[in-house]
Amino acid sequence: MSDEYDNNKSYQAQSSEVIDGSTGSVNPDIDYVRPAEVGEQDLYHGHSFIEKWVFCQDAKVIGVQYFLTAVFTGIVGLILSWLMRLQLGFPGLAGFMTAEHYYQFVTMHGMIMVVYFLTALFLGGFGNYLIPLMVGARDMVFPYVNMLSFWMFFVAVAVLMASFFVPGGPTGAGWTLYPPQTILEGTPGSGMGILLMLISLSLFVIGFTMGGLNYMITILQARTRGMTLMRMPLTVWGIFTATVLAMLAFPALLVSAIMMTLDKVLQTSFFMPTILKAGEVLEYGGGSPILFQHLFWFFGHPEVYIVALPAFGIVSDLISVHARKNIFGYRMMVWAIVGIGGLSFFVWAHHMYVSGMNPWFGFFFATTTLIIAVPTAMKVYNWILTLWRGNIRINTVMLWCLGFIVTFVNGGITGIFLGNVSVDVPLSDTYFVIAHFHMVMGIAPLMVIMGAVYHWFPLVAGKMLHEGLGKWHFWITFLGAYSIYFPMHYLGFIGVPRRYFEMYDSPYMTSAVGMNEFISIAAFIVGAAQFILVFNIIKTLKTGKKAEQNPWKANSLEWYTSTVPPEHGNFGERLPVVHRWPYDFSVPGAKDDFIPQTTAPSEVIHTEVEKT
Amino acid sequence: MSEQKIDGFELKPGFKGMASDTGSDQTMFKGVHWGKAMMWIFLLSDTFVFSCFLISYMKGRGSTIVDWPNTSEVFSLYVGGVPVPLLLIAIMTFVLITSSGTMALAVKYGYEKNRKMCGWLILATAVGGLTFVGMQVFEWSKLIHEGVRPWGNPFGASQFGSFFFMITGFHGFHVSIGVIFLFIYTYKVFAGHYESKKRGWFTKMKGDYVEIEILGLYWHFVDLVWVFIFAFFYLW
Amino acid sequence: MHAGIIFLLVIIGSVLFHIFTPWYWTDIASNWGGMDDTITLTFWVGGGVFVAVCLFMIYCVFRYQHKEDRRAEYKPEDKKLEKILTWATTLGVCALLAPGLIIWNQYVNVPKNAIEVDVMAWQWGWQYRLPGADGKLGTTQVRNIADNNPFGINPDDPFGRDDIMVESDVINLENNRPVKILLRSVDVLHNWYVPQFRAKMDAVPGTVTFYWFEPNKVGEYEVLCAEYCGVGHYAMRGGVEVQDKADYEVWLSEQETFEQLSARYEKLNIDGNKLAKK
Amino acid sequence: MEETNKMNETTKKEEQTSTQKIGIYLWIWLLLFVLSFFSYMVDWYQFQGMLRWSLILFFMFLKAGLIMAFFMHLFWERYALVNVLLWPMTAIACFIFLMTAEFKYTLFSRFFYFVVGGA
Repeated sequence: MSDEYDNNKSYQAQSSEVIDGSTGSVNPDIDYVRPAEVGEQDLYHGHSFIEKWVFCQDAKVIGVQYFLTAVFTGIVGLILSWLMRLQLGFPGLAGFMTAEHYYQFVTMHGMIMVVYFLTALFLGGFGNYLIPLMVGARDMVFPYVNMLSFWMFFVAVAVLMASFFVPGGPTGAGWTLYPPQTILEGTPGSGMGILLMLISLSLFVIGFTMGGLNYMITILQARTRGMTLMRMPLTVWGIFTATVLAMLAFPALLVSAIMMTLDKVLQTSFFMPTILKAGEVLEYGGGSPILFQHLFWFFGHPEVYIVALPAFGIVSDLISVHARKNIFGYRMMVWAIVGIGGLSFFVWAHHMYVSGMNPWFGFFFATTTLIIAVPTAMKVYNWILTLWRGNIRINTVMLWCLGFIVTFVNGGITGIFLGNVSVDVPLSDTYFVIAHFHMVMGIAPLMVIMGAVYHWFPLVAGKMLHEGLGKWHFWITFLGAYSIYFPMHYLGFIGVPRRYFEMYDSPYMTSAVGMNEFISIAAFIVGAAQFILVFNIIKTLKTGKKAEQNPWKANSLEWYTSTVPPEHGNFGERLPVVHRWPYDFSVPGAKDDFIPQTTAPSEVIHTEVEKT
Repeated sequence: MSEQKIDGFELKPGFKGMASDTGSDQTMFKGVHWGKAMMWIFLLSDTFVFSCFLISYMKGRGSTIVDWPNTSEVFSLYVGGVPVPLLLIAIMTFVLITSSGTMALAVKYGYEKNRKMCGWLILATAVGGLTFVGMQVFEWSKLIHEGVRPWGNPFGASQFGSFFFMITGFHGFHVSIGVIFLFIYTYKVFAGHYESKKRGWFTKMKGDYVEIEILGLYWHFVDLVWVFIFAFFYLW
Repeated sequence: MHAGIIFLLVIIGSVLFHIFTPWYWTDIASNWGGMDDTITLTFWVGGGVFVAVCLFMIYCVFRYQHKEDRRAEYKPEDKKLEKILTWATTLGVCALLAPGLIIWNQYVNVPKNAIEVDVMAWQWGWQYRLPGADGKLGTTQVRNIADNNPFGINPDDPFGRDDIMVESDVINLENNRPVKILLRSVDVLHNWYVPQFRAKMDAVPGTVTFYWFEPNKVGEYEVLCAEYCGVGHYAMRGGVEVQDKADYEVWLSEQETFEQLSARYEKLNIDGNKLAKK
Repeated sequence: MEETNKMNETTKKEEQTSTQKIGIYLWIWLLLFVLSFFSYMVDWYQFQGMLRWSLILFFMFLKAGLIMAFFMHLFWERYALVNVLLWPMTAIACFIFLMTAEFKYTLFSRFFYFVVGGA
């Protein structure tokens, strides 16, 4: 096996191109970086325990707070999914499981996982922790607002959890909350439950807006010297674009929540047509249920990418670092992220092909939806081309990344089925849909989250997670999750409709029984396997190996802080100055196989490819 | 908050400048204060909120088979026994534009560090805003008196009341928040907080006259939304 | 090394599962074979891409495992390769999109000779109505619904008098004759779905939606509700019986028209204003 | 030396962007009053149909444009900011366009199926 590649010398390490706006000329000093435009940030350091750990203005602490709260809701969501699978695999085994409860669990599981777990975890958790570190800022630009953002989220979670304990229980309307059934009797939790859900969502949107403004302005206006947009790690690009999407998509959710609250409380008829219920004509008339669906999916589709784009970004970084190779086609990756984000506002009604909307929309939305497949496919190609001719460390982090590629490609391709209007007709509202979105926006982002946890844990806690446990965790999760969702597509082909509490009295569905039992058992195992990580973290914190400053030999700024874990203010006396992109791995001629972003071109001049 | 420094680089105007701004390091919006950038992005998000309201209104009004009330009659006032269409709304519009103008001047004087003028103009803006809210209260009570409710009204489609109260209510809420902040900033300006670099109550950050411009952006946005509501809800 | 092997087994397992799966489509009983064909096409193209991408990944895992003395290649961009991949993907996507759109065009354009079947959904059941001799359905209003007028047909609508009211949750259809399913709901969203027909559409209260198909296999089928509609969703079943022309005609002649139904209720002297459903 | 000159120029430019001559504000202010008066007159004279719609929209966009460009200083801001603010409006435009088609379709089906002799 030859280890020598014919490195094309015409490619240069992406070092400092000097930006001089006035003339555009190249500054003779190759290490030159423009002077600071913005003064030092005024930071408020907490003085008491409460100011340091509870109402803290340090983005890193806020990030951890977001992370832990989101994980808590995630565990609730996980338990709910166990209960659902218990009913589906072994109907009647759990005596307390009525149809009401089942639908409540379905709804809460969906809403928790999409909004309160994944969105909060990626943007609130990883966003807060990584953005300032990766762009070389001392903190978020508005630390106080950032702190409020977390506590708003915390209250939103509290309100959501409170709905489990009100009379009637939480709402059981399905996470899409389609009216009219959402607020009519006949749906569990149509009283207090749905109100609390709507209030909680509104609070979440308000809280997120506060955080989102921080993430956006920090990335746009508070980067360190030399950190151009095209030198940001893809993690930051992913989180940034997702934040933009969230800032523009959550308004639609807020508006639909407000309108539905009014329909519920004041008997307005925004979404409510004339309705005959229990022999009575209700006090509604003239409204349009489809309007809600449009508003909801105008939010809901970007929401999918709010979850997916940070995952895309993070996984790119992880793959690049652990394959010891620059990310292939960085520019393409950035444009793909931005393009996917932009397009996601023009595809929303592909969730509504069979909703009874104007039938001609099908043509428009099928076309726009399939256009998105192109940048998405490009990202996949670039990930595997990054692996190609790399120097791949097969460690836990890389395993999660590989798992992500498999599940994401699988889920992405089933997305082409569902986006292609007439193919969607037989498959919509069946288990195929469930399999698709769990694969693509459940398991795939989860793989990235896990990879990211193993990757950045040494930075956050200063200790290395146990590799062996990590590998067990990965294999059980990956194989288990794959065997849950891969066969589930076939239930969809049979035509088994989703959201069925019980289904086996249909003659052609009997063959599904065995598969459902199998899926349920796999789900129990996969869920339980997640506690390996919890055990690993506890064990590591107690007895784990201490991490070095930069254990993975990565280039991006978060590993070059003054201390590990980083203190408030991140970088000590002087902010780092950036000279290159974060992917200078295995540059020919360089001493090490990585060149940190802070390394000036003159320090690696002997590589000969360093010319400005 | 950060202090702005002259960056020493004259960047090209126009689209070339845009490309160079976007490609440069540190900041994308050159010379734009963090707070101001934040307010712009927030307003963009808020624009989506109001757009969603207005789009829903369009869809709701367009697809009801019951006739929509004639707004020019519903919102008319009787002056000497003669109905004048949309009189109150016209006055409200003028009040809001007036306050928008005083706000624009306040921002100008703020940048010139003219504390007195700035303070008085903000106060005038606040009073204008308060007048607007007061007139809106009058308008609401008049309509409620005439039997218009969120769930129905005597003039036509029940969605009329729903959308009216929701959209003007949400706008009025924005105006009220703005008025509260206008009063706070009146105090801050007159008390000379921006000269003495006094730290804020909550954020513990030093203030600057740029905050007046940020507040101004918000206030003009409120006016801007009203332009659309006036056109789509009252005139359409 | 073992990581690559396990991934390889997963991919091989997926392909084998697809080949040998006992879980697959129910036999199609309508004209929408085109949908199945498009799915099959998408399956082969998509599945091929999936397998190719994964195999390439596995190859990289085997071939480029970490070695201390080795350097990865340094090649940030390959414009030509990226261009080729972009265009190839675009072409592939177009090839998948085109049949989808063609079939959708058929789906939304109902043939002229289709017979209309009015399906009314409520929590939790189905009711059917067919046009009478005039071939037209009468207009309806939810407010008109009463025991003697289960569909809420407008009493002053001349087209409504001869509408045929099916007093059952099973509807009979004539084999090889296109039907236009008109869907209406009196309360929440529902969806009239027969897996064997492939087609479906939501019933939306406050408006009427439609789709069409042509049953082509005699037999009895189960109707499922495919849009979540409250706690009774899973139990909201109905039936379809596809019959040959002769049998269908016999069945049709046994049904009652709206006029006959009204007359029957008048005879029974039941208060016609009382509302029908509980 | 050159550097300092450039600095001075920039300073001047920066100041220009933040404070304008008072005249421009007063003119815009006046224009807003006049335009509002015109759009009120559209209702006063009870113009109907396309004329009404186009007049309303024309005055609305003119007013909105003036407020954004001058009162909110967008006219003097760099294109980087202006672009970031205006491009997302295409999503709204698309939403409006599609919802127009949607409400027409709903209205048509309602008349067709629910109103005797409708559509």
